[in-house]
Amino acid sequence: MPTRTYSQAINDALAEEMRRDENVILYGQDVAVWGGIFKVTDGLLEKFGPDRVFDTPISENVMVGAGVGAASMGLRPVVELQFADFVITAGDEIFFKAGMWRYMHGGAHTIPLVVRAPSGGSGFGPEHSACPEAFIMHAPGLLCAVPSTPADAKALLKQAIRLDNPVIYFEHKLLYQMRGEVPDGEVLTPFGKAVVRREGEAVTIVAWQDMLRRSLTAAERLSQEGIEVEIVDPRTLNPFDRETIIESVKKTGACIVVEEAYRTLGVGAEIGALLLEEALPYLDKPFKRLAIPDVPIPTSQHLVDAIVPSVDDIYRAVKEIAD
Amino acid sequence: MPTRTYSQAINDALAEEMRRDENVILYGQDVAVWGGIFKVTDGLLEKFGPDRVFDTPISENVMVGAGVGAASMGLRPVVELQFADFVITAGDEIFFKAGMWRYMHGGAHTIPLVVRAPSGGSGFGPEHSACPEAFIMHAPGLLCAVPSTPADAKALLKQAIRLDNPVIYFEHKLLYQMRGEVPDGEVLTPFGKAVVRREGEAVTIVAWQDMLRRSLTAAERLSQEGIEVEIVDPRTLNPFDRETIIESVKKTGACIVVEEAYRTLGVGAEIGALLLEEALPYLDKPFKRLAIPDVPIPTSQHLVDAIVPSVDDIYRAVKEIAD
Amino acid sequence: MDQEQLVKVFTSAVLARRFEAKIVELAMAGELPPSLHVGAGQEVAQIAAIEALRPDDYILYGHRGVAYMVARGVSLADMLADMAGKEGATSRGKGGVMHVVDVPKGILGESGTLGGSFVVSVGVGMALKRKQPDTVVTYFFGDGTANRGPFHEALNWAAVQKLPCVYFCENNGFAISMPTSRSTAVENIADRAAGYNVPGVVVDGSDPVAVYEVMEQAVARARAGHGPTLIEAKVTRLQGHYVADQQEYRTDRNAVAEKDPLPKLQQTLCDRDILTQADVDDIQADADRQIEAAVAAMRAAPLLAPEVALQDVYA
Amino acid sequence: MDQEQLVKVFTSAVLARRFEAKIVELAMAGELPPSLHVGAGQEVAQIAAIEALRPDDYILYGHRGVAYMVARGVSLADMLADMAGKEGATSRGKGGVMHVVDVPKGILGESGTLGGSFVVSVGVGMALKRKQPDTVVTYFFGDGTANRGPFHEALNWAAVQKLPCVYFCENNGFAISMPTSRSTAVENIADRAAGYNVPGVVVDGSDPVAVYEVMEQAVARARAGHGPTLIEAKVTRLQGHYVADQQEYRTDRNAVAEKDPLPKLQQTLCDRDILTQADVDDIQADADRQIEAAVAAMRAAPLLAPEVALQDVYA
Ligand SMILES: Cc1ncc(C[n+]2csc(CCOP(=O)(O)OP(=O)(O)O)c2C)c(N)n1
Ligand SMILES: Cc1ncc(C[n+]2csc(CCOP(=O)(O)OP(=O)(O)O)c2C)c(N)n1
Ligand SMILES: [Mg+2]
Ligand SMILES: [Mg+2]
Repeated sequence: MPTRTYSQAINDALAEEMRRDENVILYGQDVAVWGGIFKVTDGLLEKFGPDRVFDTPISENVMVGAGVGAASMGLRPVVELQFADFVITAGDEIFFKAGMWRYMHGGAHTIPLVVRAPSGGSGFGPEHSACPEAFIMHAPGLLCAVPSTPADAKALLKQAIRLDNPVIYFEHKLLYQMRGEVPDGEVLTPFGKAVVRREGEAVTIVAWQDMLRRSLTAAERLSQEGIEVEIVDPRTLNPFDRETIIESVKKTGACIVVEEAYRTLGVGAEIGALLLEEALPYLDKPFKRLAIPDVPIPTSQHLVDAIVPSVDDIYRAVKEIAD
Repeated sequence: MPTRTYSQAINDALAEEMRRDENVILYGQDVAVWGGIFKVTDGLLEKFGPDRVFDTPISENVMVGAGVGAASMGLRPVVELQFADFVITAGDEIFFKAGMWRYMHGGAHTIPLVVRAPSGGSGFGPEHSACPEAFIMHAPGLLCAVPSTPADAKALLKQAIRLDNPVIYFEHKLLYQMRGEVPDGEVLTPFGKAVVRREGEAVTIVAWQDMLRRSLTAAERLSQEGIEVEIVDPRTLNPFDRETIIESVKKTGACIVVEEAYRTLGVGAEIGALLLEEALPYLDKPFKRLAIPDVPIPTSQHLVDAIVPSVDDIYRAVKEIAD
Repeated sequence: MDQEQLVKVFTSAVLARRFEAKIVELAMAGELPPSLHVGAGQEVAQIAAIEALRPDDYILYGHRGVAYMVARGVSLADMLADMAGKEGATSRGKGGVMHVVDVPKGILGESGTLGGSFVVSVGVGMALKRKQPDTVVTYFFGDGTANRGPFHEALNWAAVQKLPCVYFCENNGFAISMPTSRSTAVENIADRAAGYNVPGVVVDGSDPVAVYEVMEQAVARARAGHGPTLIEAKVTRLQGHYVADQQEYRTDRNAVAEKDPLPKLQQTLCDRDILTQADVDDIQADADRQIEAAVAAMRAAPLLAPEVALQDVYA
Repeated sequence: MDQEQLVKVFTSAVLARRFEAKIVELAMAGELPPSLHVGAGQEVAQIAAIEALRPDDYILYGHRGVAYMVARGVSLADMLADMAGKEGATSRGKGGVMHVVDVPKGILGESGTLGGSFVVSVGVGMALKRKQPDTVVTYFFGDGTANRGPFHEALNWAAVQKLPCVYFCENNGFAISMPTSRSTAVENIADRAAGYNVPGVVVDGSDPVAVYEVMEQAVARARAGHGPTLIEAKVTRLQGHYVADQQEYRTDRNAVAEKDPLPKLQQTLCDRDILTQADVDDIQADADRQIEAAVAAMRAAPLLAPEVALQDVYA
């Protein structure tokens, strides 16, 4: 299998889907001539021309809202926001226009829209660093993908583009250069199917994107001490594969959610409530949430490191449960 | 003690605080000449003049963002959004400018801003009916009040205006005409102190605003059958009084959260996760969330009634646990 | 606009006016929710503008009445069902009278947050340009709405990409209780066209022929790929913002009836011998018949099933 | 602007230019994060505009360099500490070079989302009008930023309430890689002033005297309670959007050096015998001394403690 970076995998998915379906268009700030500020869309203008790949004014509200309008009339727009935080800046358009335009018109419209939103990472400050997934997961009408590997980055994006519903597709900035095997051709990752990235008995860790990477590193270290953790990667947050998490927790009896979002009402809250509702008899060990302690994300890297869950934090949390 | 409506109590709070501190100003669409689309601010223009009470253009982004700027320079603005949903429409200003302007500038600014947001209710459609509290609770930097009685409507608003941090103050549209005793004078409800509205042993219900009212009605009915529920009203969601909820659940061993928000990652999720973390040994009965089943809120009243938790729903949920 | 078209505008305006009056009557009686924002006084402008469109052109509209739908021939019964939450409702109980939709008739819908359709219109324009060249989309919005940010972003974007969009502002001098003069720094909303390098035209919204003509030009420009036009029709809101509004804030409220364009249009049609009084009577009677039939159909329709609330979130 | 002021502008511009060059050098060496958006080419306009303000006036700024702060005398060492996350950082590690703040010096800060300061500026204006009459706030922003909705909402609101705000657009012809001509429907951003009934002025941003004069008028207007002015300075971005930008997209990138206003200003000052070459050498040497001292202070400062990340959310 060829190896590709996460960033290349996204580019491949875009190119393949644009080739397959001429209704797919791609736009955003600096995506065409420059190939995107993170260079993810490099070369697509040359391949598909300025009618299908174009740069836009700095007008996030139109970027998203026009995606809704265009999707409702038969195009399949893929919109790049430069930073995932801007789903809040275009709040009306993301939550009401994309999330509800179909509903409020009784199903008369279909909105096959994908908003690509580079999340997480560091050094860009409070308004350019967030993982605003919980906002999306709380809102009705918006599907949500959080790919963690190059293979999923490609296969979830291809799937997202083919779905007839709006998808907020979070691509993690720190994963862009991650390399991994990506199967050739028509591979689609279904929405709503979590994957167990590592099997174990000691505790279930739920994590995705950079927190999955950190969890896997911590797991290696724990394994050397004879502690085998099970790691579930949800892959999509809406739909959300509750069953796989519950099954895993039934086996391990404990759960740690590691996420890069603010702790209160982060995705871990939903998982906690879910377990309380569905897995109470099996929970004989503590439930833990590792997340950002309800503060904005600062700019200085060492302050970011002080609040984002680290490999050490994960290692310690597992030890506390497993010991 | 005099009785006042919830709406009058808000008006009283505004008048008293404006009289006390000339830095308090009030603005919003139709709040001055017309006294607000829900008539909550009636008479304040006459009392305080057009410099301190004024109507604004339909520009939600400025309404909130100007509140941040004005607050940072020594005013204490109270902004009325016509519908609570518009915290999303002014997303950048609520979540980033109000929530983070202080943090991103290292504490150089202080933002004593209150945004009044009429929430819930019915018949106004998907973009005018929500209780978007969970969005606020997830976001760092924003305090959040959810008054349920005329007394708290007044005392929480007076407190909110005096706090040096931005407060999103949700006033529930269906409570405006609710009448209750309101103590005269300088009563402030501290943020972060829940109140037990009713004591019981069978199960802990956490509810606020219209869902509290429905829960109290259900509790009466249950009481006639010998089932005594305990009802906790959090009063503020940030800060959130976790202790009072945990204490109550330690006593009852069960918890139902009733809320008017979307179920997934509604406030109930945080409570569920909290109980799993802090009260696991005491939970011998199920945890339940009654909420809107992850769909937007429709316009037709009977469809709204089909998805918002009702007195019957609450009654049944308690019976399932208590029986 | 030829005589036939003028009669058509008049006929639709009569129907819209009477239909809205019936809705208000039913709302007052408690049979329908009081959610209509009556369009009385603005229908002639709305309908004349739509007359300048082809049937395959599209419309996004604001909350000011139902004349847009009437002009396009949307079923009156279905609109009543929208309000009553009954079978037949175009938005299936989700949107009420605010979100009437009929895509085959070119009625795309409404954003409940004011001006939300500015951004949607840009996307519709993008799609039309690529998939249905030669068709256009017109967005009808109020003067107050023109102070929201999406106005700006959309006008600029539509202009720079030369999209087939027409922006039709109905300036009725108020946003609820707020006079335009106190909310808006500029005399004419159309003056803002200069900021986007597009034509900005002010027109008397009580004059259907004038409205039709400026729309014709705007539509031709959009079809030709030259981009949007910003039209501002000066109109009069004859009634309150919504059904229950007593308009205490309005000093001109007793004088507005004189500004009603509908009797003026009727007078013109009679003066120019295009219609006789008998014709007018027929038109009115026919409108009433349609309305009665629609009310009967709405009354006969069953309520939408409760589980409909859970549908239509996802495709 | 008198000769003394012109020398002051030159002196600050030299300092800002050299300071930014040092920041880039330290960023390239890995000592500082590469987060600066270099302002080279735009400092003369920025500083000349600020020269027209009084010390008790306020500034909100965009991301284009640090000349605003330099002109106001913000400590260079503290700004370096902002970048390095060290003690002394004006935003205490929270905002880096993007959110330098110094309220006593009138530097109120920046919004990371472009144009966020439009809405903040309105509130600042509201407060100044009530609490510090006779002072004004100036917001510096880019041409690309002028396409965001808050531009529109803020200009209208500030105009209708006659707030003491000045809007200063630095049109450098680009938003990152996007030429203004492809993103913006109108020739001059200042043309949009017509939409808000405020003066709109285009000025050559390489001419400090011209910039100063239009600012003087705008500030006088704001102080007098007549409301905002929209100024557009045509400027040149001499370097990439940010430190690492190679500008492959830019056809004029080899020609821009000629447009640098700083050597021109130096020439003018020497030609008019206001400064000698020795004076210029002194100014440059003095700038370098200040910069070296600041670098030394930053290097000596300890890192901010990790728990600082948890502070400053709430008052
Ligand atoms: C973003 C937003 N703000 C406020 C409202 C509430 N609202 C509904 S109609 C209206 C007045 C609109 O005025 P205008 O655009 O002039 O239209 P008109 O009612 O005069 O036809 C307001 C403020 C809303 N629906 N959306
Ligand atoms: C709302 C928002 N969109 C996009 C960005 C990313 N961004 C930062 S600077 C920039 C270009 C700004 O262009 P302009 O306003 O002309 O200023 P210049 O960089 O040319 O000085 C962009 C797109 C952002 N910070 N905020
Ligand atoms: Mg109006
Ligand atoms: Mg620029």
